[in-house]
Amino acid sequence: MLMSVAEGIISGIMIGGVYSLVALGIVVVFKSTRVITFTQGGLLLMGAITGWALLGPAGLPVGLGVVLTLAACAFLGMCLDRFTLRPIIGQPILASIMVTIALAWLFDSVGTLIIGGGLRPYPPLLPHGTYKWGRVYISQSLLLQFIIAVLLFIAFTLFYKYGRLGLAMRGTAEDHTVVQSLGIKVTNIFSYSWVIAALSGGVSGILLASTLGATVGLSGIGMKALVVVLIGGMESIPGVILMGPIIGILENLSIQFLDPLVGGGLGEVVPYAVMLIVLLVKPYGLFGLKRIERI
Amino acid sequence: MHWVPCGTYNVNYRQDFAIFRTKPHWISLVVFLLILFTLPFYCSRYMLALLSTIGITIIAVQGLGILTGYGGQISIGQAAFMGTGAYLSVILMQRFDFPFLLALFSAGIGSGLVGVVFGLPALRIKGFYLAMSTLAAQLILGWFFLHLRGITGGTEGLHVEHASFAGITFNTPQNKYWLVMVFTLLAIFFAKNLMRTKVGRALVAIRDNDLAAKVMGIEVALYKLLAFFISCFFAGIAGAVYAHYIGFISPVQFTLQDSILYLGILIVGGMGSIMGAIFGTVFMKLIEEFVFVISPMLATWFPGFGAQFFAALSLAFYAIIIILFLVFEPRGINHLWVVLKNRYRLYPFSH
Amino acid sequence: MRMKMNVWLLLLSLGIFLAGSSFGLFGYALAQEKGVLDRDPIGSVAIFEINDLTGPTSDSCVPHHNGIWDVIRDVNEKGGIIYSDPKTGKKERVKINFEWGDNKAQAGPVPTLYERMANASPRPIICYMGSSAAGETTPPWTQRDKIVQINAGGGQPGWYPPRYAFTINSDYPGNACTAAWWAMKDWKSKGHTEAPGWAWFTLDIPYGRATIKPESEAYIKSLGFKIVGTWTMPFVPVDTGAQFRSMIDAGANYCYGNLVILQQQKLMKDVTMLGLKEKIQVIACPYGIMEDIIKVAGKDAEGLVGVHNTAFPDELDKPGVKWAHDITKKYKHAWNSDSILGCAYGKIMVTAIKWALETKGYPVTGEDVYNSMLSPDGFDTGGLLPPVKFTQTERRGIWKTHMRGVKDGKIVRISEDFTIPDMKPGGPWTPKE
Amino acid sequence: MLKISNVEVKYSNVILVLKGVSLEVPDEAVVCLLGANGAGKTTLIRAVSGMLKTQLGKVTDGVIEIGGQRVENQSPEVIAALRVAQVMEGRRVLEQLTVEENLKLGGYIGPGGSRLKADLDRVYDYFPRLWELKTRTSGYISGGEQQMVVIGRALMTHPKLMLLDEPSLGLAPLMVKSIYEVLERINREEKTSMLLVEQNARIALSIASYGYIMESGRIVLDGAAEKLKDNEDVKEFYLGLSAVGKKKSYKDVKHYKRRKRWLG
Repeated sequence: MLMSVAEGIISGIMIGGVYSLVALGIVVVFKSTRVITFTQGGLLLMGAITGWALLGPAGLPVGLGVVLTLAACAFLGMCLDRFTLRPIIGQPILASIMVTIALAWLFDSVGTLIIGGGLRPYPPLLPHGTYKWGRVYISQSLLLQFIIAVLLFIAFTLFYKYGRLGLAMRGTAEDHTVVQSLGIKVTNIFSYSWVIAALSGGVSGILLASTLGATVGLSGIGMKALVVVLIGGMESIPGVILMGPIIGILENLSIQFLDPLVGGGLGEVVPYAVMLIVLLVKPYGLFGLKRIERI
Repeated sequence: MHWVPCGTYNVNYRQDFAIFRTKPHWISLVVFLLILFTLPFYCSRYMLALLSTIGITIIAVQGLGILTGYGGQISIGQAAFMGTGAYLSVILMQRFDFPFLLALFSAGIGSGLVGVVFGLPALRIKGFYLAMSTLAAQLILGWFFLHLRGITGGTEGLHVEHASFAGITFNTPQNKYWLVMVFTLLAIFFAKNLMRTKVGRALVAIRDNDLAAKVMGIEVALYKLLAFFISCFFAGIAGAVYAHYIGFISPVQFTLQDSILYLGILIVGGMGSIMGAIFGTVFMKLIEEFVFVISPMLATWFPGFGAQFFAALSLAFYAIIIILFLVFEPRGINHLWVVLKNRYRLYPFSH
Repeated sequence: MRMKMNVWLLLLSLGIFLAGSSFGLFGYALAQEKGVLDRDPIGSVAIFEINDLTGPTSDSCVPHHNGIWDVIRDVNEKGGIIYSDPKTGKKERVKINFEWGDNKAQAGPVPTLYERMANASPRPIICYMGSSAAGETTPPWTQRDKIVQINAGGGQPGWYPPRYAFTINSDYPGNACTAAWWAMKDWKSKGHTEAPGWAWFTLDIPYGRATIKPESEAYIKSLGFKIVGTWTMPFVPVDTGAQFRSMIDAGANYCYGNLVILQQQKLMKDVTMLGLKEKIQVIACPYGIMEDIIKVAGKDAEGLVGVHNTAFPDELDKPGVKWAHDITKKYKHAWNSDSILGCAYGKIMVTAIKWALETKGYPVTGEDVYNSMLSPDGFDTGGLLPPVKFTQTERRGIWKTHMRGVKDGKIVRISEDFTIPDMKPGGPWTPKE
Repeated sequence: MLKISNVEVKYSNVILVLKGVSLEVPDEAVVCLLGANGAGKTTLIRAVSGMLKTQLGKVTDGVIEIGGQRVENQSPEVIAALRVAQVMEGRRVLEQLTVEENLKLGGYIGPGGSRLKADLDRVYDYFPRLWELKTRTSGYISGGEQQMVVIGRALMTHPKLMLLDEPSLGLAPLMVKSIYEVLERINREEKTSMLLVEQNARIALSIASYGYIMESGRIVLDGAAEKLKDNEDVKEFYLGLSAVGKKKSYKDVKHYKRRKRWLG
């Protein structure tokens, strides 16, 4: 019993690492543009599919393939910002929600156009073994994904704390007008944050697809990442990196201990239920900044 | 700017409040209703099915329009509330022998109450956060549809007896169409009038600025929940009518994608207008049908691509249309219609 | 002058008309002499299909669609359905009109899709519902419109009570019974005596849950299993360790689920990675043990077993399989167990129409096709499927299933045929209250 | 440095806010722009800095030249690249950022690296108080300190021209005094020209060499600072003194007459 709780917690942390990885992109976009993106899953899917196309049928070496995939993702992120999100700056929040949802749909159907409904095998990129301590197993690929998530988290934190662009992004998040008056092109900052989001989508897409295969359903993970972001607090990278594993653990434990009692399905619902409760108790997430509204 | 037909002056409040002001208005209304209700006599069953699904969608979208378009509360859960209504009406009729109309009405009320429960977060949050909490409602309600097997039939769903009242059994495509249309018209009428009452104006005030509305003495909390109730009431009615139209309900009929589509319809049609919801629904449904008709043709002409290539187009079409509208005409089709109408009214003078 | 001109024109056109028609008559007479192929088809019959061409189950639905389409295209290219007319005894042929629609695994578009295609001209007489959503919704309608309906899945309640809906598949609960039957044999052959544990995997959609029925659970219990619970598979599983751990803690030795390859391969990868292959045996449904599983799971697929009911793609010595293979290759589609099923659906629909034509003559109605579906001889698919036969009370065509397993990178047959029990609601296995 | 001639600004293509304004800021000079609320001073500043677009405004006529280059309706980035720094009304610090980060962001378009360090030191030299506060979140420091941050941030770009919108607004008199001392020093040491928009005419005229007075979107009076200080109207309306140095009397009929002349 205790052992399986431990197992559940450890593999939950690992799964949560994946959620955090996907969620990073959402936070990056939100931090500078105040747009909550439902598209992150779609970007992930595009990363996975581009990676598949370059590594599989095109047969490029792994390094080159990954670099090209990331470049394609960056370009996609830029186009996304330029052609869909920039024109709707200033419209109500529903507009940005719907545009990002519509983009997610678009990516889903583009994914279907390219690879159909099936599953495309990926060349093995990550090690495929396990570590074990007693009964506790850790999959090496999940561990590696988790480590990459943590590294990216550290990189992002440093970037925001000390990087010039990171500073500009934080400034932009706060006050567009001031940042403009300082000679910073706000629209460029938006573009950069979309590029970064697309890059992180590409990375998570390749990582996920390498263990799972490229399939259109991958985009569904974006939704769960959104839950993680929301519970953690929209602009908080630490919140996200903390909440991802917590959601993973919750999910795992509810699958292990509640699912047999109710006939399954709770793993998918519990994160949302938790989110609902958190929203009721702490509306701006556990680590979010409360915005003061004035009339 | 909303122009009144030339030469029409309102001399008393009754005239000022009238929806239909002039004789041509009334005549066109009567002609429209006449055409609408005699369609089954000379229309194909396909047309009737199309119009019936459009009618049901209009009821649900009208409800969402009250919540989102007027009240400013974003909801990504309308399909689940519709499902609640559908299940409630069927269960009430099958297990408790409710007559059809009573079951329908109770389903609306029940669905509205469920909506209020999930609308509670709206008291503390708004915008995107609310969107996410209604999304949670969608998933949680969906889980209940699927897992309360004893009541909802689980994945096997429920078979629905034909609705009947006043001695008519609604079992043919024709009279099912009439049933749907009656409720669609009622819903439109109700929505139109609701927006002209105190409630409607309060909702608009809350949408524009809820703090300001509060200062003006509007019970924001009450009205937000009321908006949720009304919206979900509409959804519940739509669901109940849908259940009796289609004759079978299962969890796959009330999905997240439908909920999002309803929002998309609202945007394409034009937020915050009764006509917008109607235009949007008709437009989007026609687009869907268009893709359904052309994709087999395209697949025949270009056999190299395979069937799912063209099948995937319909989602892409939806996505592109929603994006195009948001980018180029965020006020939706309704705005184009208003512009056209005013052009016509002012013709030949430009202003 | 003008008047004269008109007269000339009239005469000229009359001449052309006479010449043309006599030429036509001559040609017609000539054609009568030659075979049926030189004559125009006597008419056309219509088939339509509503299928999940996009969405979570599309990777098996698309090959089915392709199979049906290929068969129909092939028949049309060879001149249509050729039959001997019961009244004149002459050979005639009819073309097939084929319409399809994608309902995206959702029920929303079904009514309009159905009404449009069911009311087309000529009036369809048979339809194929590859989508669970459509298969469940439409049986009352097809009964009303007298259109024979063929369902892909064996899980829909559409075929009970008997209506115009048929299924050419072993039903999903029946598949689970096959799996349990094999598992029990396997359990005993390993020398165990205690009761093994049975766990369900499901997807939270009708297809995924259709296998878990009171009937199938009763049967599995009667074999001596104890059913330990139900675990859900997310559509995109990041890690299924939690499910496996929980299952094993609950005492499961075998797990079975209606999963498609996407989930099945992840299960196999995880169960290998966690080193649990000795502890728990994963059993797949027919859609989980297609050839692709080896491509995507590689070595990890080793040891997977699954229920099946079609022929193997490499059994080209069977005439039906050879025929299906040639057709699939002709239209450049992938060749696997799914294509076999697709071609089988197509073949059965075409055969049913042909029989109806031969007993009734053109034009045929859905009712005629319905009667020929109930032909006492059943359908011979040339080895594609086990014998397919329907009766007045039974709409499931297939009763024989077998088990397959992945061994050394190939899918091989690992059991003899098994006759699945009757899983009908209210049938022998329905628990008495 | 800055030359504005006959500029006309409309908001939303309808509301005419500036009606043919001409103004000049010579190199290395401090020029002040006085006027009541709603006179159009902020609009003028926005027209120069390119910030009109976000307010749906547009320069519809006239010429704005910065260092000889025409810049009307240019984007703010282009104008900032000409080393024009703007200090917006209302102490717009980026509240979530620390003081130093605010300053660094000011140097964003600069070369960065060691130059950035030197620029920071220069700002700390002008405002020693900021050195003590540099790691503090700028939302939590006092109003005067925030004003220092904003001016310091503007200074980070080595501006040739500074546009200051009401730097004294809402500050304690002592703080105003010290800020103006620094401004004067900046002008002296950095050779930065300044366009100073103020309601506090007394303090503005104390450092400015030339002044303009604006009413209802027009320049109604201009002249050297000394001359303006002596102008009776200015004294009465902006310095709060009547012609004879007494409190103004509402019975003074001339009050209206003079005002009318300005408006004409």
